[in-house]
Amino acid sequence: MKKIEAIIKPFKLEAIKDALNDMNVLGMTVMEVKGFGQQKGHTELYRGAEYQINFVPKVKVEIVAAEDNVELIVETIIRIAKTGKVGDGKIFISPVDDVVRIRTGERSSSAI
Amino acid sequence: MKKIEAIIKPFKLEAIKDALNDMNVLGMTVMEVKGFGQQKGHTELYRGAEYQINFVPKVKVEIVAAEDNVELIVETIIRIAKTGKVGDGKIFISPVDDVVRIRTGERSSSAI
Amino acid sequence: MKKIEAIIKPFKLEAIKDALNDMNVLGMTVMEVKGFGQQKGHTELYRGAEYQINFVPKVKVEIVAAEDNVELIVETIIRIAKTGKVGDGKIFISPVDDVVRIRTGERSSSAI
Amino acid sequence: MKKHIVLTVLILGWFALPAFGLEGKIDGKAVPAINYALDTIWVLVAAVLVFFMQAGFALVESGFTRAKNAVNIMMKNMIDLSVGTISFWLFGFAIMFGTGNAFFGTSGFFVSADQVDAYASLSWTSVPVMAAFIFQAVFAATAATIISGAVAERIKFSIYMMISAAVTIVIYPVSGHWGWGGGWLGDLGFSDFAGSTIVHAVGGFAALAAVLVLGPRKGKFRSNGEAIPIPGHNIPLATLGVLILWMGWFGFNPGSTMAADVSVGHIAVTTTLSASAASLTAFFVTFLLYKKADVGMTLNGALAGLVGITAGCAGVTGVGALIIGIISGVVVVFSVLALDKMKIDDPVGAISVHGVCGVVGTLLLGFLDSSSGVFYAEKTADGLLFLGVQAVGVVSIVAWAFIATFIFVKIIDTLFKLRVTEEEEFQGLDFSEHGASAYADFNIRQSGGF
Amino acid sequence: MKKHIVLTVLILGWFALPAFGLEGKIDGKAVPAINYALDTIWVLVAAVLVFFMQAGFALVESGFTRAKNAVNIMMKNMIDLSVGTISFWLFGFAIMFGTGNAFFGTSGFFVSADQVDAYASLSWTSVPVMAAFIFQAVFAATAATIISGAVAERIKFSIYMMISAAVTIVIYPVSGHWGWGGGWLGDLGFSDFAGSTIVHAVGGFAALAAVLVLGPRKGKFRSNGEAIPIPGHNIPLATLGVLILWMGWFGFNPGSTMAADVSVGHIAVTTTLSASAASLTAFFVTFLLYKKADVGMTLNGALAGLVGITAGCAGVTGVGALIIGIISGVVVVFSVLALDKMKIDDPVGAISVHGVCGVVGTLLLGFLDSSSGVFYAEKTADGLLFLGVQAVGVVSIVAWAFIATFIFVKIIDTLFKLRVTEEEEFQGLDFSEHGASAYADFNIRQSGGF
Amino acid sequence: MKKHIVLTVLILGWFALPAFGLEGKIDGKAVPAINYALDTIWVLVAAVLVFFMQAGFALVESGFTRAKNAVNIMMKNMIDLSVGTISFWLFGFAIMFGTGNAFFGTSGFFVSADQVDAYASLSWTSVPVMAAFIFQAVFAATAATIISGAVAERIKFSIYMMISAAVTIVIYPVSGHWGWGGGWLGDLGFSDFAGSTIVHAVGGFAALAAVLVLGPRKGKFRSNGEAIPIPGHNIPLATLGVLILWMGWFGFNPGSTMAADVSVGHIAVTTTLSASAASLTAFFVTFLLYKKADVGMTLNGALAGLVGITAGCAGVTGVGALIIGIISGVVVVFSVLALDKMKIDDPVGAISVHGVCGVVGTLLLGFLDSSSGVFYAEKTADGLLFLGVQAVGVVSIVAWAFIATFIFVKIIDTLFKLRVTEEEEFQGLDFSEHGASAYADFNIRQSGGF
Ligand SMILES: Nc1ncnc2c1ncn2[C@@H]1O[C@H](COP(=O)(O)OP(=O)(O)O)[C@@H](O)[C@H]1O
Ligand SMILES: Nc1ncnc2c1ncn2[C@@H]1O[C@H](COP(=O)(O)OP(=O)(O)O)[C@@H](O)[C@H]1O
Ligand SMILES: Nc1ncnc2c1ncn2[C@@H]1O[C@H](COP(=O)(O)OP(=O)(O)O)[C@@H](O)[C@H]1O
Repeated sequence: MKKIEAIIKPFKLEAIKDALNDMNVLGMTVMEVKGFGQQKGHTELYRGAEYQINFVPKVKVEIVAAEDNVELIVETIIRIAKTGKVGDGKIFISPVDDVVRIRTGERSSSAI
Repeated sequence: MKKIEAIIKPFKLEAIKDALNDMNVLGMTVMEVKGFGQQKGHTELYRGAEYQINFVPKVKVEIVAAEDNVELIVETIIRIAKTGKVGDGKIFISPVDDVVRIRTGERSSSAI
Repeated sequence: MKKIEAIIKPFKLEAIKDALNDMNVLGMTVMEVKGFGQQKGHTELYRGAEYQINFVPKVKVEIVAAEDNVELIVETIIRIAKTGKVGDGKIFISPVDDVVRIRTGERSSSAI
Repeated sequence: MKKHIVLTVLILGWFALPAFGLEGKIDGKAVPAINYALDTIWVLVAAVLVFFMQAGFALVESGFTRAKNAVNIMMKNMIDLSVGTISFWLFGFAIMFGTGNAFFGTSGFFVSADQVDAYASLSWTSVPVMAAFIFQAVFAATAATIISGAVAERIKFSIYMMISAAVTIVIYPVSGHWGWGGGWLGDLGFSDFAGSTIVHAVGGFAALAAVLVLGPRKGKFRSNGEAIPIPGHNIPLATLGVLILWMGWFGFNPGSTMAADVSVGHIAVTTTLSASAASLTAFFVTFLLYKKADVGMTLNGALAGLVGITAGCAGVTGVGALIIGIISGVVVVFSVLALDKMKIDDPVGAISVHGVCGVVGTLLLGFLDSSSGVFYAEKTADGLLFLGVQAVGVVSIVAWAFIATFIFVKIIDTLFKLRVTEEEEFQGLDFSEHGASAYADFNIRQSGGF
Repeated sequence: MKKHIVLTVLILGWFALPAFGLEGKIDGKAVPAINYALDTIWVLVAAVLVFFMQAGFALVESGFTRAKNAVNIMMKNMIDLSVGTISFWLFGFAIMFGTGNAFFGTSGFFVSADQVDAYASLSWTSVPVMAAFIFQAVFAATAATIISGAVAERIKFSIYMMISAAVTIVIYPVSGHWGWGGGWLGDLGFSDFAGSTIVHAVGGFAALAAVLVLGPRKGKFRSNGEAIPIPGHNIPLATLGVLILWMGWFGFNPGSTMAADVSVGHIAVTTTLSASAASLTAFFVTFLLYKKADVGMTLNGALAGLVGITAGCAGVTGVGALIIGIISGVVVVFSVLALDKMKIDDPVGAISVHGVCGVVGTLLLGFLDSSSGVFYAEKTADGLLFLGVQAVGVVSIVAWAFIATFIFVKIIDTLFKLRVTEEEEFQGLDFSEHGASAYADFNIRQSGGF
Repeated sequence: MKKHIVLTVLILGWFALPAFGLEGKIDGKAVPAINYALDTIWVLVAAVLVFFMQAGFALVESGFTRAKNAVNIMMKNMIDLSVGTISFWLFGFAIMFGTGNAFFGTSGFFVSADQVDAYASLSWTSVPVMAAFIFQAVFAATAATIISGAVAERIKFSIYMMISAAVTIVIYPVSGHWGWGGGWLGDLGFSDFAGSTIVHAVGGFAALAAVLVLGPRKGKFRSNGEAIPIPGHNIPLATLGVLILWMGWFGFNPGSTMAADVSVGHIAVTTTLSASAASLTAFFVTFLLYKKADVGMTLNGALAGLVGITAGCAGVTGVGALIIGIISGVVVVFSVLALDKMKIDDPVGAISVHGVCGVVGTLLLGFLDSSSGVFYAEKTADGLLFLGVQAVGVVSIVAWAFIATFIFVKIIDTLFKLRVTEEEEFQGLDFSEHGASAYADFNIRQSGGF
């Protein structure tokens, strides 16, 4: 099993959820994060003075999936999340040893 | 060492913290997340129109622990977090290579 | 590739960002979390009664980096984040299988 | 616009302000024209200030409770205002001020300007019936809304509406009639200028009755009985609420003259001195206990001082006001702590502020009234008699409010259950009762980043 | 301070209140001194209450929209107040109340106290020009600010400023002149006491015109036309806003007497009865539809009741007020739903509340006016005539406001584009127009932990 | 209620409003009954509006600072109100208005109604002592609370209480006596109708003194001296605060007549014109600099215009008001930027708004007063003389406020240290001083999900 962490632009979340849903990805967890990357942030104005905001609001989507599905999920995310502009985000894939469904105590792939 | 990520119902947090504390788990990190899963969200009402909220508020608890303790921690979480209703949440277990305690520079298991 | 997760005191974030920037770490993702550890929280007062707050506000910084850079990044974080007082935080290092840049579809180390 | 004024005035049976210096007729009584215009304006302005207290209550209550119930608090305040206004217009005003017997009024339902004779107890004021009504209607809404905070975070919305209606139709008007509407307590000489007991203690003890039947919020008490504070979600809003209430009290107390009397200056000063003294006192007391400056108690303290001075605002001196404020400030702190000890869960302190300090203020007037109080009366016996009357008034009104509410609430609890389910309580009433969230956009779905 | 008063008074050509019982001169007219002082004070107090409605609008609008546009809403309200005040002082007041022809005023620009003769249409009120101006200026600002909510979250800030100026300089004053400034509608007998149509429907239909040109917010409608609710980010603020507006209406309606008339009591009662009835009705209607107590509709309901009663507050009875409130409460719910169906995106319900209920209230007065309405007139024919005049007034004013705004907005859309870009809309106007965030500290950078 | 009124009135030594047309006695002076009732009502209403400015200040200050200090700001405003009211009652009012010498008053401590003779400087107003006191007490609280914003986020709470007391007991009353209490500046002809200098500049320059001793917030300036903006946490609250302050100014300025004078209309108009012009100007100036519509500066601009016009609200024409507004709007922007350059950290702009614009407005009156100003005086020499007096007044009052505060603050800094520790500053004062968080429920522990 793998964990897919996708850091995306917040306004893309709804579309990604729908697309993953369509391809039968039945669970995900999302959280608000701030990103720092090539997209260098922006200036804001406060009572007559400008200042730099380095951290850009992003959303992180975490999906634990069976290894076989990873590639398809990644492609789907790329397809939807891509605008071609800097700041589109990253996807990280990392190993997961085990998954448990709390409600039933099920383990491993049947718990995803 | 392993990282245990438990996604739970928010109102269970306090009890889980106490239970883990009792079994001498001395550190954890929690964050607010939104979950999407079999628990399909709910409808809300806004100025005379209903709409679907897909994302349910959840809490994610992250615990890095020595391999030997993992099973016990997982069982404890299941015991406390389980209500038997859909949306009880998931636990993910994944490998951790190293841990550092910033204050002392200690490494690995002594830093947990 | 490795993922470095550093849990730090929030007021150190700005300095860490600057230091990592100086050493050419070009991306990171941060989020607000609550920590529980040896730093046992504090009491607060509410309408004439005291109560215990166990969870301390922390910031988590996530950096995915090539294996070669990990040690330097960890050392830099320790250098800046250390105050010597309890609650300085932890760093966790874990494996990452793959990285994708959404904008270009680039993979692996070139996508970091 | 202009044509209408003349029209209206004729329709409604009033004389316009004709030439200067002439007498006019208002609701059939002869009054100098300019006086009654000025009195009417003042009473309306005071009513507007008291009206705004609804916003103050809404903010204090939501600020002192959790985000997941903020919509519910707002709805309760909107609806008790609406229900209260209409039911007081239909029934409450007649029961309170209508000519009747020593216990309740029986005439003057569906208030309208031509019912002048229905309200003998108001014949002392020169303002027209409709101006008197608007002022009294916002008072009734205040009495009702006091309960809202105490029962917050666990009562069904529909049940709250029923309680609101009961308070504005029966509970508040009946004891109000005793004191202000020509009833037996007024005849006895009971003195409660703007309603420490008649408004605030009625609300506070009705709240206590409801809370006893309702029980505490889940998670408020440990199994060993220890109270767990549940901090409010928005202290700036709560503070704004307290400042709005303080401002509203400049209508509540000076406006109770129901006439443009020069004494309003004195009344405003005693009111604000007492509030200041009580907020400082509550602050110092908690500071002595905990070495921290507790904002919640300071806010409750200010309100306690305002409630405490309400009975005596016109009758005590500046020094008397300070004394009432200081005592109210001490009392409110220990009352809040005592209720916690007794496992009575009042999320906002309404019972202590309005109930307990309402009683305390009315009794203190028995000592401090600068003509008839124990410390001032020419003959001490007269002073003690006056104090006795105050005690009789307080006990009978508080007993009425508590018992009547308790019975009513018990009955509806048996019929419908007062409380939401445990699951609904965890989810928050905003979701279960209103299908809404107070701060929706702090959800991810709408978040603004790009 | 003291020396100045006498000074000022002389400078400005007024007499101070000399001895009691003497006549003074105000703007050259002879009035009993004490009366005009009282009238002036009342009009100023009422103006202050109406002024505060700006805050009410700002809170309702920002509470009902998303956090990423909260700064923009605040700026729009600050700037339309500033622009509105100055442009009404320069031009609007003269066009509305200045002596002129049946369609617009032509004298009295740059309002000052010595221009008494310029405003024949105000000769009926005893208050000085400057007091009349301040009261009317806050009305004009109200008409302008109604639009702000309807066009929220997508209009360019600079464009909004232009619309604001256009409304306070031309659109509102012209139809205002017809009804209140000596124009043809007033002569015809059109009755709109405090401006259901003249203020609110003008604002509401100007808003509709702007919204039609502007189009809906991105994400408001699915491709199949279905409306997606975009919940507001702060319901407690929105509720506070509604309570502030309700309070402001005690200046808006009773203050429209522009004299310290005893009828203010009656007007305040009809106002609050209608608001109460409408908020309860809107609540019940949505409860029947969805089994939940919808806070947004309850709040819109209260405002609908206030708008509805504005025309008839002085002319209807208490029962009439309840009827207007109930009908307004029903109408606002279905109007909001209908606009959604028609793919017209009004984030706060301004078109339904101010436009539709303004019209409904003015027409209902045709039935319910207690002297000339269809249900009350001695001869039904007279009543029907009166109703007809009301209809003519409503249609002509609404048509004017809608068409004039539509043309104006079309032109500036062609010249400059009304809307921000799609990307700016996603980012939020706070960022793109103001370079700011409303809740900056909920960013990580400043967060308080240690 | 009714019995009490008569009672009270007798007790307090006032005559009730007897029959119409008779003279009454108020505090021993003969005045026509109806006039003094009306004057009293007006002064009280104005006092209530000024009172509400406390809420405005609390919101502006907390909105413009960080969430971790929001409770602290609220507490400071609650406590300076309480401390201020009581200490002004005990001492301040006597020092300011009590009969005494050219520099301070020496009679009339512990204000009560029978001390009429103690306040010769107030004999010009017909309102009773208690009404005059309540109006002046809220002014004193305003002067004190101005400091709160400038020292925010780093001063110890206990120290702030001491400064508050010092301001309301000595600093404000002494210079107030010079200008309004029968002191040397009033005799000289210094003109400051409602207190641009006497109230606002005193608060602003006391704030400057405190800030200089206190030093900037950690993180406000880079080591190279560059200022880092620290954005406020809640712009909607700050905006609401500004609108509340703007509303309060309709009590502050027109109420300073302390009589129901018809000039209140004119004063209200100049007040609001100046505020409008200044907010627009500040907006345009920052727009020219940054191409963004800066909300913070627009809000500060509105306040700057209000402070600027306060001295001249009764004496200048509408055009004069616009000029004062425009100049204030420019000045405030550059003053804020200049203070940043000088490494003086004023989180909310209080020094620029109240201090600098207070001075500017008072001096501009020297030019624009429509009878004695340089541009209007019959003989230019007289105008220049008047301007000179204005300058003398400004310089002496500002010097007093600055020096007295500086010495006081230096002493308490030496004794107790003004500032919290660096760690406490990082944690936020809410935690270290109050053991609380303003938005507790945005903690995980209470969050509402299920
Ligand atoms: N090495 C990294 N580790 C963790 N997060 C990263 C890393 N690089 C980028 N990110 C995240 O991805 C987001 C987008 O990256 P950015 O460099 O701005 O644009 P792009 O995706 O177009 O390369 C960042 O805001 C940050 O949250
Ligand atoms: N594959 C997954 N990847 C990441 N998070 C998941 C996944 N499946 C479930 N979750 C998380 O677990 C929560 C509970 O899952 P859900 O399917 O609703 O109920 P249950 O735990 O009873 O199966 C979800 O809200 C989501 O946050
Ligand atoms: N085993 C763990 N798993 C996850 N997070 C941990 C763990 N131990 C500590 N943390 C995080 O690190 C933070 C600091 O740890 P703490 O024990 O308080 O101090 P110190 O870093 O000085 O040992 C905690 O607040 C928590 O967020």
